[in-house]
Amino acid sequence: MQVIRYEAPRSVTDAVRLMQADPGAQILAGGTDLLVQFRAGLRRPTAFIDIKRIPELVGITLDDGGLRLGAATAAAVICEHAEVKRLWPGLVEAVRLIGSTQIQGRGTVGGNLCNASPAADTTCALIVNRATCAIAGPAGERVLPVDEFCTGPGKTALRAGEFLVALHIPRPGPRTADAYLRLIPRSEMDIAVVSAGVSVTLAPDGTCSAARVAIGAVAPTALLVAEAAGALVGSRLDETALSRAGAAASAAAKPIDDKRGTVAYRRTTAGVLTRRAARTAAARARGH
Amino acid sequence: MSDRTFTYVGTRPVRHDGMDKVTGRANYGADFSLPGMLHGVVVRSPHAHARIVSIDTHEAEAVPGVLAVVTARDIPETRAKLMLGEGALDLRDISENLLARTKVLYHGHTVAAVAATTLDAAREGAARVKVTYEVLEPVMTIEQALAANAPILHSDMITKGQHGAKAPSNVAARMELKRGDVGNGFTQADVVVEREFRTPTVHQGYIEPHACVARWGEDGRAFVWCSTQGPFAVRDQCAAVLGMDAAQVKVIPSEIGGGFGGKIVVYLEPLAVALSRKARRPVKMVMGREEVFRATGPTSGTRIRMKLGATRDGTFVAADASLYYEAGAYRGSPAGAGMMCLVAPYRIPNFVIEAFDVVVNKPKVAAYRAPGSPTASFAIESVIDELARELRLDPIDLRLKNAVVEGDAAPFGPAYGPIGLKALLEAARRHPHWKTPLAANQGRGVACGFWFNAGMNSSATVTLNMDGSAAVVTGNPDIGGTRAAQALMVSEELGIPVERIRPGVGDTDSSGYTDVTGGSRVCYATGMAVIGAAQDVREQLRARAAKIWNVDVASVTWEKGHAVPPKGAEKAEPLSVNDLAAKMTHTGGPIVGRASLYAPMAGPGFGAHICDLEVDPETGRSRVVRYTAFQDVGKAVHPSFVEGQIQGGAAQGIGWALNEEYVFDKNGVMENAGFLDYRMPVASDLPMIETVLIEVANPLHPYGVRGVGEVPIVPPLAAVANAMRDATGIRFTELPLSPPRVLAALNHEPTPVRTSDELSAVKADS
Amino acid sequence: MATVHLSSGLTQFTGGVTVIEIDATRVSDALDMLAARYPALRDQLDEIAVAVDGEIYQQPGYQELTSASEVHLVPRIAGG
Amino acid sequence: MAKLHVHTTVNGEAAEFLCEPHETLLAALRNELGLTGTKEGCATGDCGACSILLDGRLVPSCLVLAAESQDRAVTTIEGLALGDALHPLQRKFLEHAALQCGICTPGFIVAAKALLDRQPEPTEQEARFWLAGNLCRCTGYDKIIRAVLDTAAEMRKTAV
Repeated sequence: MQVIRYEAPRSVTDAVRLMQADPGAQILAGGTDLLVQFRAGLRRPTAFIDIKRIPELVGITLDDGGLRLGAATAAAVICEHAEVKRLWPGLVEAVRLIGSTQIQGRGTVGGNLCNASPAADTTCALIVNRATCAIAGPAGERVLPVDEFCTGPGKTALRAGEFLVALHIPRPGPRTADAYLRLIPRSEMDIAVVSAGVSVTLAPDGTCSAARVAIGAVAPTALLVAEAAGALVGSRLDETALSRAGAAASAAAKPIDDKRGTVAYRRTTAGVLTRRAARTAAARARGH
Repeated sequence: MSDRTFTYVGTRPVRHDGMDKVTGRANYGADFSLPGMLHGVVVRSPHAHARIVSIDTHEAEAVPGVLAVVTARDIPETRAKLMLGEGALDLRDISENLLARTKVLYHGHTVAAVAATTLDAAREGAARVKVTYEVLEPVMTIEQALAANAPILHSDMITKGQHGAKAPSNVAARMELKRGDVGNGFTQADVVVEREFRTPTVHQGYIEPHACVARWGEDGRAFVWCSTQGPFAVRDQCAAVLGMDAAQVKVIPSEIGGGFGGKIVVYLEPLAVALSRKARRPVKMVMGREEVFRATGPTSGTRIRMKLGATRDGTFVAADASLYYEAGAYRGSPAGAGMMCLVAPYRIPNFVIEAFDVVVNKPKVAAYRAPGSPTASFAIESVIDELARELRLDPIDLRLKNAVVEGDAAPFGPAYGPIGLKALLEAARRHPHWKTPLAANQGRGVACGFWFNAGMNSSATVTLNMDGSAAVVTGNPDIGGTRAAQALMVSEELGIPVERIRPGVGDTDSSGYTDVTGGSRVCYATGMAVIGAAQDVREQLRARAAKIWNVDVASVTWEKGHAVPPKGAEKAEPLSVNDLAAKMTHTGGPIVGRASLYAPMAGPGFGAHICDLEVDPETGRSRVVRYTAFQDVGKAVHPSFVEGQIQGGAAQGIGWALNEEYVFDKNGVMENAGFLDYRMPVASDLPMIETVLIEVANPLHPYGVRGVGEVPIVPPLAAVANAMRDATGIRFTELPLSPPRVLAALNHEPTPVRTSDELSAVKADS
Repeated sequence: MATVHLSSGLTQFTGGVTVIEIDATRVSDALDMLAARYPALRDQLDEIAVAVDGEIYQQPGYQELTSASEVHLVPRIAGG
Repeated sequence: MAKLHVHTTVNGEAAEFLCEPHETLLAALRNELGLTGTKEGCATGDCGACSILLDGRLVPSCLVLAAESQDRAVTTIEGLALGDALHPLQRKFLEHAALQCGICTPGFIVAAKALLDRQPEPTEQEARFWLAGNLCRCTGYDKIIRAVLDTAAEMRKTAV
């Protein structure tokens, strides 16, 4: 029987050393994916490297530079942060959807990203908010835009020995707001069948000057849909523009049939959710 | 009976076992351990249908810590039948379902079991059991099973009930019910609706996985601690399968974390005993959730063709139906029950109903709450809803017009006694829910349901203590508050305050034979045994009082918990239970009342549910926004738990209707074997579920108890589907009504969403 | 003579006879006589329940019958 | 396979146990410490039966490694009642008959406590969504939600 170790390093350096020393070692953050996959025999780590005792890995700092989320910060902690909720309501909507209240107490944004599920709830919200990933590894730290982090189902841009340290999100400019929606059969507890994140910025006259649209669970990775954003920019975010954005999202979707949904269903609803998320983001931006 | 006034029955005391359950002290199947205990795990088939070429256990036995491996070679081969409460069970099927001998018949079918000093070692051992299979084509649907050149699951299975059947078939049995002249009946019909319905395989979904500990002793005796609906059923199945004398097996039931019919079958217990016998150590076995989905339960997937004809005024004149129920790997689906339940709520002069029990490469179905009835009800209640629309009649009025009453013949022959169907339909029609206007994108549906309610074998003992308190023991594990109900019955008979009664669940040594906690039978059949045992105590108390007063026992009466002396008896004051209990040892010794009985079926239970559904026309998602359940419960002994049974049954039915289903890949492997993707309703999916209890006393029970647990899962499937029809204008004939299915239908047939005005228009007509 | 009603599923084994008068004092005897009269029926009788004057018994063997008894043979039911 | 020696606090008392590095906290609580009130329903974090509080935060103990509880505070269902005095939630669950088989009850009560600790005045919808991670197959949730809301109301009264 394979022997498994548990390590709880106190610093990034120690964690890097441990990861280097044992190629079979895996990072343990919230464990809500890793431990499930471990018990199902899908992952066979030789060591669990628990990063939750490393100060830089947990906690939220918010300053003029923007938001820094320690990669191992529990979802529930983020949802309880009033200022984060005010500035990034869409991001918090996404974080709040990571599993049940219990899972929220364990699951982390970093882990949600690193699990690289095409249906991960936070990915779309991070992408539309131009988040960047701070990565530590044998070669030191490097920074990567979040839309380049996931490379396929269960695959990330992390190299051997590397792990995610933190996520940075720039402060939203004036009249900018985001929104996130996901579609599940039940009211809770499901994996997204389709999801959509939208961020819009309004010019003083109320026309949309910038927008980002990302959809999830409709391709191997979350998709940043420029065409959908294009349909919004320059418009007053009226129903016609929202519908065009929705249509663009549906067109961009490349979903598959699986136990959670059909191709046709995902394509249609990707448009519906994009339209609805954009409508909410617009209302929020106007409110700001 | 119904006019009897009760002192304790009908009140809502805190359940006696409640304290242990809210503090975490109550012990369930997996909570029990023994010193030196081994951990057992099961080796399961990776194929849905395959011939077993060979099983090599040497490598497994060599794993450090592994002390025993068992396969079918370790249990005797048999063809005998075992009589259990609910009927003859084919022991060979039970035995081969426990340990596949020559063929595996579903993905997850047990081929071996391994016991080791640690769980990790046992898993390692299981992984090293080498099984060679000759893979066969899986038969996953009724169509595939019936196909001309279908692979045959059982080479010796000849269709029962099919005169002259000789060739092996996947159809285990054909049954038929007929009345009147169907052909002629349909000629009288002004409106005929015919549809074909499909429902998927669904699971009981109890939260506690199967678990047990077994200890085999050198004296040949075995002890089994387990979570089960029937300790005697476990004892008798273990003994029969392992070729032991029932007296050599003692089963001690733990608290049980839900069953709904799924914890009547044995899966682990005989394996644990066999492993313990081989390893000479106690063995604990606990299933994982995935195993529970892959290898236990579920209930039948079905295909039902339903044709119903009515005259212009809404009188049903003829029905014609074919029911196909999947049995899973071994014969024994509830097709026969479905056939008998289908038209049970209605007077129909002419009908013919045929039912087929079909084997497929899925787990052998287990009982699930009113087995066979919910899917049958889905079919006929949907068709009745269509008839109501074609006839422009209020759906409740249409049902009332055809509802059976006392004296009407049930479709299976005998005439009904007192029943509450009309009363509860009238209550539904009067209820504000039926009148409340609907918002846009909302729809309202109603449906009825029927279930028999079982009787069978029960025993109870009531032991009086010196201080006048008492204990009552039965052999029924308490799933939903039956101990509280039994205590109430003892209080009612003896006048002892309910908190001074200690109700208990006995093991197979300490309680008389009692059939399973199932079939809605406990409060009715076991309740009668409890009442009988309490009355036995009362008679003994009268005799003791007579002795004390030195009078003839016949002259002693019993009033309000006191023995009352005959007029003019000298210095004789009424004696309370306490007085008499205190004198027990002087007047003849301990007082123990006992009763054992076989009860006929409790008599019909009927219910009707009203469901309001709101549909998102752009995503196909729907939400139950209001739900009301009406049921004839006979007599509610502890109303809170009666309501709880109805609310829980309704919730299970709603899950069945909206999102629950087994999803199989092309190889017959279940793809959603977990609570994440097998979507049972969560708290945020449901509204409060209002219950309306109708009490039409059951003449077979001294208090009028009818049994309540199963009826409530029958109406929801159609109630939800009818609400969906009302909201979307689309008749769905296949479950579940999951968002993709609903949206696809909405987009293919762009029927405008019906508004509430149109609904009230229909109401105005009637 | 007790009156035994066969469900239509069983009548194929009695040449279409649906109602049979049987002179028996308990269910088990009635079933034996039935099987004797219609041998093809015997195999069908091991998994049935019996309704005697409206009360359904899963294990009816020694249930008493009177000359006025109405007996219905029905499939056996399992509960959850 | 060297076992780990873990020092932690369980229900206010110092506790220590030996565990495998990959052993879950759920397994350690049940098997090493004998606290079987915390149940396993799925082992994948989808049923809530194993709910506990870890440093006051509601978590599924099936997805926490036992070793992670080093120097942390664990609260289980066994830690809610104070001697004979039941926690108000426990009392209300009994009064409202908010349990049938009872296997999910400890998880519900622990999860509901976490809710009331943060939100003393939950609406029905808040309570339903907070408890959506706790599966119950017996009750249809009706009486459970009523018990939780009634507890909140009573605690607010007594708090005043």
